[in-house]
Amino acid sequence: MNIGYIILIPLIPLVVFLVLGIFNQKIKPSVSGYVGVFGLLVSAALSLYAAYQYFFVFGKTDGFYQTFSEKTVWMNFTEILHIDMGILVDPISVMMLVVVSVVSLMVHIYSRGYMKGDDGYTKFFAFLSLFTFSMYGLVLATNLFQIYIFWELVGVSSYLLIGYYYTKTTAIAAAKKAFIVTRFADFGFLIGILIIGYYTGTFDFETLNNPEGSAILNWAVTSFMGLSVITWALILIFIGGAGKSAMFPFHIWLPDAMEGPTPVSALIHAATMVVAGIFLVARLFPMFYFVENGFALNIVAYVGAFSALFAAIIAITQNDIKRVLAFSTMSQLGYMMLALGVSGYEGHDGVGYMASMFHLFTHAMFKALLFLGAGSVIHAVHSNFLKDMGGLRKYMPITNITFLIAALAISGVPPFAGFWSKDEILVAAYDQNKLIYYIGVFVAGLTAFYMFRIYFGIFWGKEKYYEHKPKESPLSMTFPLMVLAFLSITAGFIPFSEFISADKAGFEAHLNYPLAAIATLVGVMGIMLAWVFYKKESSLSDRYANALGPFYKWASDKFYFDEIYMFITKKILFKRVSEPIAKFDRNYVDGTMVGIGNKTVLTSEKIKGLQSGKVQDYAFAFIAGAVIIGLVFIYLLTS
Amino acid sequence: MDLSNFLLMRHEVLLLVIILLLIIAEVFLSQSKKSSIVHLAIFLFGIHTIIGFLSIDYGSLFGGMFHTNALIQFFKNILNLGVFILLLQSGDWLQEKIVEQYRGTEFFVLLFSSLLGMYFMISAGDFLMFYLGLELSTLPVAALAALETTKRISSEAGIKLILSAALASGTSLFGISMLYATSGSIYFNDIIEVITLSNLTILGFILFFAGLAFKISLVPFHFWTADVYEGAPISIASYLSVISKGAAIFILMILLFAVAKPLMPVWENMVYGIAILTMFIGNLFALRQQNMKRFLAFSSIAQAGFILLGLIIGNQLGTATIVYFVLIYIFSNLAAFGVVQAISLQTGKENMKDYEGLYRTNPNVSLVMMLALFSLAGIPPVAGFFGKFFLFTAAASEGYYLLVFIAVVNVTISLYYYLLVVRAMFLRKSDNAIPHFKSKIYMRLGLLITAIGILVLGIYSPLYEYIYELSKTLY
Amino acid sequence: MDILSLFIIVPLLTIAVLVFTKSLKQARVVSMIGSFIQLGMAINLVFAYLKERAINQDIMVFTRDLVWFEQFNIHYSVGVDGISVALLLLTSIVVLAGVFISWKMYDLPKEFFISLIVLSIGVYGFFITIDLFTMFVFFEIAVIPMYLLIGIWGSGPKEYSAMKLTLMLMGASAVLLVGILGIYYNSDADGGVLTFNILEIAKVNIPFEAQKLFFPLTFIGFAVISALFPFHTWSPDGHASAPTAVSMLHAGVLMKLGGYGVFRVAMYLLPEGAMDWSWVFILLSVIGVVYGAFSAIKQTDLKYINAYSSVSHLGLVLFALLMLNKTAWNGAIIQSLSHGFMTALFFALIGMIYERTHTRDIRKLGGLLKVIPFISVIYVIAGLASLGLPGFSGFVAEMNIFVGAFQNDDIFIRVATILSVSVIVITAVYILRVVGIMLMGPIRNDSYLKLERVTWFEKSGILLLLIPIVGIGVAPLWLSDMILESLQPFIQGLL
Amino acid sequence: MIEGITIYEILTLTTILFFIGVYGFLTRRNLISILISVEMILNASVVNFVIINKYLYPDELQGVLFSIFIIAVAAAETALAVAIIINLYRQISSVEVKDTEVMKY
Amino acid sequence: MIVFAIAAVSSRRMLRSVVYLLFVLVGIAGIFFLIDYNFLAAIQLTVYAGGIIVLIIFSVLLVHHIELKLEMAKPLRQIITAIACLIGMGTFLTTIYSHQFNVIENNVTTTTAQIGSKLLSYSEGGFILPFEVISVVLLAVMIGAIIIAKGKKLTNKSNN
Repeated sequence: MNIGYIILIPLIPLVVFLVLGIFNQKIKPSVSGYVGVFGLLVSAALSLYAAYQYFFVFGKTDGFYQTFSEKTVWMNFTEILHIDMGILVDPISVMMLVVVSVVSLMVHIYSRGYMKGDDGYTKFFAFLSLFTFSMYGLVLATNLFQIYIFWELVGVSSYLLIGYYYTKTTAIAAAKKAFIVTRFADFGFLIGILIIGYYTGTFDFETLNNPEGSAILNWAVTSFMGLSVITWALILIFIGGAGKSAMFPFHIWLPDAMEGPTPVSALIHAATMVVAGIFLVARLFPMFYFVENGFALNIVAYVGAFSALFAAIIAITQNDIKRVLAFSTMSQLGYMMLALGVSGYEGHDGVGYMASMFHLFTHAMFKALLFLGAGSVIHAVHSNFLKDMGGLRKYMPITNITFLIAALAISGVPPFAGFWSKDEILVAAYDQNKLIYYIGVFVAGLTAFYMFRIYFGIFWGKEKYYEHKPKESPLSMTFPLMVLAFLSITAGFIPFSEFISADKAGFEAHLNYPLAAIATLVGVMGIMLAWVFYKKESSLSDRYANALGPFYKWASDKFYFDEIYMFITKKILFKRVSEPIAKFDRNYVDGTMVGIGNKTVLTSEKIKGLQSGKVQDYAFAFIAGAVIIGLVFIYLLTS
Repeated sequence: MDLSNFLLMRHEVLLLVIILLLIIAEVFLSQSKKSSIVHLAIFLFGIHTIIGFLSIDYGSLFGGMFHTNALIQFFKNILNLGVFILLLQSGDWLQEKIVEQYRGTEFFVLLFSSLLGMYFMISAGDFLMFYLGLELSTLPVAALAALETTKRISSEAGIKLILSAALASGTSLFGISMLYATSGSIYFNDIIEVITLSNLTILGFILFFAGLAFKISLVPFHFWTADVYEGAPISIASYLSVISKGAAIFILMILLFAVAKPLMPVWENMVYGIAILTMFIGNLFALRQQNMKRFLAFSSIAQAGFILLGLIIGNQLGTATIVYFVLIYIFSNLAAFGVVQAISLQTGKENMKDYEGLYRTNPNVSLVMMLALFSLAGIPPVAGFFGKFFLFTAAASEGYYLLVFIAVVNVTISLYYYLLVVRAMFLRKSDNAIPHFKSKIYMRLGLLITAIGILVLGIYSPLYEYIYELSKTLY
Repeated sequence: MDILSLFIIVPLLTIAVLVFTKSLKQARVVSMIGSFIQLGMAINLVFAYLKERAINQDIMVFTRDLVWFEQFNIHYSVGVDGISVALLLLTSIVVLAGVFISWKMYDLPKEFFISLIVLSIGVYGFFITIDLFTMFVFFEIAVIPMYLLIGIWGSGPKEYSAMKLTLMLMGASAVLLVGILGIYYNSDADGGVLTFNILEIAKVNIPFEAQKLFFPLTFIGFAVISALFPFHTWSPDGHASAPTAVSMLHAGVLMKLGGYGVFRVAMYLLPEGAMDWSWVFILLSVIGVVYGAFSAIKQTDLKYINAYSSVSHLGLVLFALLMLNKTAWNGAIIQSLSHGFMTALFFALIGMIYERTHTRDIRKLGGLLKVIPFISVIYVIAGLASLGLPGFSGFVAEMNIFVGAFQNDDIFIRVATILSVSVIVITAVYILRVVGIMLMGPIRNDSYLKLERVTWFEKSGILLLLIPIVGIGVAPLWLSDMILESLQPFIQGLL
Repeated sequence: MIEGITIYEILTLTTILFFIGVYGFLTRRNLISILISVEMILNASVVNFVIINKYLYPDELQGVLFSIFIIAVAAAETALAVAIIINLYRQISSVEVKDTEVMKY
Repeated sequence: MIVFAIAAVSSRRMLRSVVYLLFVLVGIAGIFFLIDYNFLAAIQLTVYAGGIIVLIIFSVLLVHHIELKLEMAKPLRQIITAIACLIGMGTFLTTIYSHQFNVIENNVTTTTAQIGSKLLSYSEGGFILPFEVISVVLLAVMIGAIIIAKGKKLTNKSNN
């Protein structure tokens, strides 16, 4: 069972990136497009092959999915601590491989159409490949530090891609924001890593996650402020994850990130990068679960649940379809988090874990589909705003159908993919924590509502005036749509629990009919509501909006979180901290240094009178000096 | 006592002979080629310098009034070297200015007799010889300072010098008389035996010290320095700042280490205080000088302050470092004064402002000047650094870390004003910069020697080792 | 002639040749050849060292010892270990790059290159010598040319900055001198002879009182040149006024003397003093780290931004040195290297931008990515490197420092560590700010539309610096191991 | 030996003389009178030497001889000073101290 | 004698102060007589009274109009100086009195012959060398004095 070839999966995109990056000027756009797509094709094929091999050929021995890893030392810290570079193959990493490669491939293909004629064409594909490489590296990481390394790389490629239209000031701001907010979260992550490294003496996942390993058994040895330091570390690490996965309160960067090209949003900010946080928690799940009886895990659960609700509410009020999708992404991510949070470990208790992974998988498919669809709409009408759209279904049928499928999937209508995964999540929540369960159900309803709100808004409703007739996008764009639509329908039927579970044993998942029924019902209700409000252009919605009054206003202004952040950074950090420091440095620190010099010069000015030019004064000094020395040494310092 | 004993005082005798020769030559030289007296003098003195280096045996004469040893001989040679370079540097000036006034010979006679005075002073065996040497080395210089009878400041310098000198010698005489009263002898050797730490002795010693401190221009006995340097002809200022200061320091060292050893508890504290004062005052005054001669005057005061760091420990190490430093200091200061002289000879300009943009017109001169200033400031790898560093090492060897610290602070201050000159020469661009000029051969030679000296003396360690060996002979 | 002294001799020869050059063309070619030879020697030295180290386990290899001043027991004695080898490599690269960058130095070219090379002599000498006195000599030799370099060829308030820089550094070296003398006179504590030789002194254990007295002097004396708060203020002005190549050499190499000296002298010879005083200086250095980063946020002059980021980065170096463990020290050394390359690169780029747009005020610049893509892209890369992105040297260094710092289980140091870790965020802020304002965004000034493309010598200068940054970042193992095993004896000296 | 006069009294005398000279040196406004004061100072020490020699160490003549030399030197000094003063007078037609303050600070 | 000395330094008339000085010197010569150093007294009279005083008077006449009044220093300055001098005097005297001299009762008279032989002997305790040196001093000073006093009217027969 040789897994060496898996190393190729990340390397191919890297090579593509280097080629495209270095010969940026030389290569013709068309060529570069093909290079990018071809590279991804190969690595996607490899990943699928790897998945097949792992799950069906050699992965499972004596009832457990084994973990295979190959690594080499990259740098030594101390005798025991060192950073390894390597690949780690276990169910979730393989699953992620599939997700990343498939979506990325689709996006590549899509972009060839979407980005046509853009003068940064080659650069764009280079960045895409860079991102893909980093994402592969992240999912294959064998230890905390490796994952941190690729974590940063992912962040940077997202920065570059968000700021792709670098002459647009909004894009620059968004990119900066995304990077700095995530970086701030990573600050926590890094501290967490340092703590883990110091107290457990290793960064390696296999050692850390081993339920019988010292890392987990000895969690209680040292504690800080009532909690085990390990728990602190996990919380900090979760903060890192929350930053990437746009959990509350680090979510603010995600909506702005929509300034990037739509394919980018589809790939990075819907399907892959944003789930890195989920993946991180899942990666360390045993630790989260066992250390201090899952204290950290509860935090995960609540943060997830809150984010899900919070985002869903905001999503209803947004008018920029990409932003709606962004918030929906956030709320779905919240879903996954809470699933992890409520999960157990052994056998069927681990359903939450499984469900979260499952939802991650399906969500990747239909959310990518939604974004790409939205992209193709935007491509057609050259606007992001709901008010500029309407009645597009007759112009762009394929987009319409695929979008509808995706919308149904996310709303959790059977038999679409979303239904299955969401159902599992609700089951898990139901078993563990009723409150979270109710939140989950409510959010499911909201999801259906806002999703169909925009769906109707775009494809039905009154036709708007378009200066040139919108038309269906070219095949290069619609083909990915169709593929993803197909996946969004079928993905649900994969017996996920067979492959992925917290204890890696796999278990028999069975549909819990009452819960499923309730979930479905809620979803359908949401859809109906949307139908009533938005099927026809009616003033109904506005009336209700007004009825909600200030609350609606808050929501549509995202509860003023951006403003708060802006205040903290601009007003406090810059005005109150940096500027004073800068001034202080110039005036006081430097002032003293210069002051010393000036004082010296001044003194020399002052005492110049001594040299009066009168020979008699000199003589006076002479005699006085002699006498004084005499006095001092004869009568004062008699030794 | 036969003639061979006179070999012991070879330096003195030879110099005397040269003086007489010059006077005779003056008489017989015809009006037209008076200027050749300069060549003659420099030539003779060159020979004298070379002969000085020949090996010789040591001893004392005239009942211990005059005695020499290896170190003293060596120091006399240093002085010779200095004076020789000085003559080279001032050769042109003499020919152009002094000889025109028919004063060539007198200049040399006075200069040499003053040098002779120093010889006697540093190899004096008793206070009388010391006193006479002191006077002999001072009075002619006063005359020389006032040499430019047409210049007001020159006469002013002369009168200031002679009056202060008279006061100083009067004071130190009074002191000597007290020492004589307590010890009953004017011979150093006898004094060492009987001297004790009595009040009268201390008072006498302090008064006497004041007289000598005046020549070294230590604060507060330094005030005459700046004015005299400014007023006197440059070569005289240079002579004062280099040769006479060096000689005075040397004899002071000998007296302190050899004669006044019993008084050490007194004078080490005294030197401590005076060193600090001298460094600070010298630096602070130098900080704002515009006239180069005054500038160098104060800088030389500060340098004297540094030398006291070596003086304070009073042992072989101190001696060696002091002699070494003085040697280096002679070269550095001569270089600086030489440049000043060269420039003022060509243009009559002596202010720092006039030096702006000098490098772009006269690179070589300004390079020499920079070397000299760096050496005075103590920047490696030029010699001055080693001199200073060893002085500090000497002071630290007895644990005077605080003093060393104060000294290095002063080094930084001094660096500031030395850099001011560098700034004027290198950084500034000036429209009316001093035009390019070519000095005569003597000046070029003189500057070249000093420059080489500055570069080599420090790095060439055997020199220091040699001095260290010599300074054993003091003990 | 032994392999090390060549590092002094070759530059001297270069200068000797330079003296006879007539024009800018000749001067720059000569100095380019000279520094090329240097680079070759440095690379050769690395391999020679690795070969030698395999068979020879002394602390220093390639040692050579000539008596200089016998009576003070001053020797000219040289020797290298992995650390100095690495720093020598850094120096040679930066010098060569500097020569490339100052390819168009029209005003007094000969003098410029001579002073540049004198400076490099000082640095080389400082890195190879293991005798305190000689070290001090070279230290000052390295500092003094800065005065002329900034004063003559600088810009802005150059005289002021030059004077300030020189005086502050010289003042520091004055303090240092006292410290060195103190060490010297305590080097016979075990009844041996007084010596300046570092290895010899390391053998004796200097009395604690003396250590307590002289450690701060030595530390400050060295640390001022690597911009220890609050003695860093010479650096922004100095950098801002200095010509490009000089800023490169200064920030890239000269400021490393500080860290190196602290490590070689203060830490190694006075360990107990270090432990006794460490908290004070940890405080100062952490303040420097955060403070430098914060004040960089508000600057508008590119060079000031960079100078303050240097304060922050080098504060990290000092901080790491004070952590007194192998990992942190390793990080400190690598940080010195990577910071050397990065700031040199930064200053080179800033110089090019300034040359073209005649301003360093980021508010006036904008959209440069469009007009001078090469320079801008490299600038972005350098920026990412300096905010510690994995794959670049900065990351390796910082991680070593942080992990190392985290090894001491002491609440005060923990807090300090976490504070200094926070710098990764602040750094990101000011780097991205510059990138956002200057490189991205609309073009502010139409005259920028037609800026001249990057020339071959600029390119080669840039790449020269970029390659090691990436090299260290991607494959740190060989370097960090080379340094680690060189650190071994120092650690033992500590215990 | 002077009967009835101890050495202390004579030394007191000389000291007073010395300081009178100093006083004159410091207060007189005229170069020549300053010269006069200098003479007093020198004389004070001359007397000192002689007296000490006589009272304390009569068998050696060092003091006396020393004083002879002092006198000689004093004469020389005066001659030179006078010469310079005259030259100065020739230039600025004044021998006031206040006119010799061109160089200061 | 003290009176004369004070007068000498405080008189407003140039010539008078010179004359007072003369008296001081004569007084000193008197002391020498008293301790029967006749030769020394003679020298004192000749060199000082004869030489220096004349020289000074000469210069005074040269540069002064007899009746010219000298203005004295400001009174404040005088007072300060006086105080300083008194302090100094106090120091000196206390020091002197604190010292215990062992006076040797004697009345050896020294003849000129003794002094002469001392001056010319070059053995232990001889003073020939200073004697030689003083001649050089005088020569040098003479030359210096001449060339300076000679001023601008230059001839080439300067020193003889």
